[in-house]
Amino acid sequence: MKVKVRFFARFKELLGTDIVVDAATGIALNGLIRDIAAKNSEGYDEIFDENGTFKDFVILMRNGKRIDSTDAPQTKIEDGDEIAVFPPVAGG
Amino acid sequence: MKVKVRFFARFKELLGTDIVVDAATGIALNGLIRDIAAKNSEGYDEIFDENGTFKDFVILMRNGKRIDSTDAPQTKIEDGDEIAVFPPVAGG
Amino acid sequence: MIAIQKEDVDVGKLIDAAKQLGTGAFVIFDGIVRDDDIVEMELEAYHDVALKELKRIAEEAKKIHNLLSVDIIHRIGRLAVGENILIIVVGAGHRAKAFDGCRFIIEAIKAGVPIWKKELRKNGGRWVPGEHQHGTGKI
Amino acid sequence: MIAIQKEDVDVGKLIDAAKQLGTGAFVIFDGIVRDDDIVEMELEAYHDVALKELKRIAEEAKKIHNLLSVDIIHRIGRLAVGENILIIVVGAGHRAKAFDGCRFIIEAIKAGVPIWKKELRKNGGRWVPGEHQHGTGKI
Repeated sequence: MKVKVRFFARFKELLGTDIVVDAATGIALNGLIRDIAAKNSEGYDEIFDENGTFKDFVILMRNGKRIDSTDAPQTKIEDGDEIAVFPPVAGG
Repeated sequence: MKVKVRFFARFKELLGTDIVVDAATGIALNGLIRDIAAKNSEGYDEIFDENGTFKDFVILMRNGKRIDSTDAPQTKIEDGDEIAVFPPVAGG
Repeated sequence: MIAIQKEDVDVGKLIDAAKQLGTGAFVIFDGIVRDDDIVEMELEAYHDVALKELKRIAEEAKKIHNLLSVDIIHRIGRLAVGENILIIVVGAGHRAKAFDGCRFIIEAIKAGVPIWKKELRKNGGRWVPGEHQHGTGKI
Repeated sequence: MIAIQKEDVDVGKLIDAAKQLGTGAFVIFDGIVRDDDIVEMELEAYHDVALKELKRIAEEAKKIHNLLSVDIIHRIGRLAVGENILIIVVGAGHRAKAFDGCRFIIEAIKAGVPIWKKELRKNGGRWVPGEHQHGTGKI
């Protein structure tokens, strides 16, 4: 199934953005992002701690809605999802 | 001695403004304004109560500095003074 | 720029002129003639004293709230519904100071600057009552 | 007008366009690229989500603070020192609501709209840390 992953700010600089992946059915949000981030260790370390858990400040969205990062392992990805991963916002 | 009296807002409509008077030496602020206001009873009643005392809301200035109206009887007018008499301000 | 004048001002130009090293935020207050069933508003000032008072308020606000710039333009004369009455442009390093400084200035103007407003209606005029200040009582 | 765009706006024109029956006060916030030893600022947005969020904040502010109009223009792309980053124009019947509404909006934007800033210095860049928000904790 096709999923789009968007990184922003420093995550984008390290990992790129608008990444379209062919994700395995039943994959959870944390697994999806771990697989993609694995291609760049610096990017991975920005997002995940040594246990492979999202760092506290990392913000996740699915289709424009916030997902608490502690809920990521229970969040199953669906076909056509747009996932966003970003550091704390700093607009204004 | 020459003194200029300036009324503002509704006091000005009733009593005029930039009134240059030849005031008696030793006259106090309340007496000066009473004499001028006497020419128009409606104007007088806006400014003074039945005892000839300044109404609470009336604001006085001598040469751009506030004079508490309860101090008016003790405030001797001097040559060249500019006296202003006005209702509460409403700018902004 | 601190002024009491009949002419309107261009807010954008005021802001541009006020920009300086360290400015991170402007807060602008713009008071408008409100359509309270009126035809026009007439404003009158005790010009010299009001101008001195606006300058004093600007300096006090700068000190208290650590502002980088203050502009105040208070208009007088006849103004139609929708016209600008008072424009305050406050520049500061950060937003909290700019907000607090701008609010301080408008409240100080309402409280003590000798300017008056008369609402002109079809059936006559009415002087707007002040929000503050009495001639007695040394508060 | 609620927009996220590269282009600057004319604040005076925004105000004029926002004037309507009952408007007595505008409070405008204008965030500026501050000269913190930087050369330029680069702004990035999660455009669709940020725009939706700005619209939601504007509606919420209108309801809570009884505002008559809200305009928000957040700029993105490369901005030089002194350029406008964010302009918020809030119209209300009276000043207290306009101040409270404008402050509410800027704080809400800082807290939760997906936009990021990078300071570009001579010796490299630095992403500005956010003031708020974590990915965990359902606060």
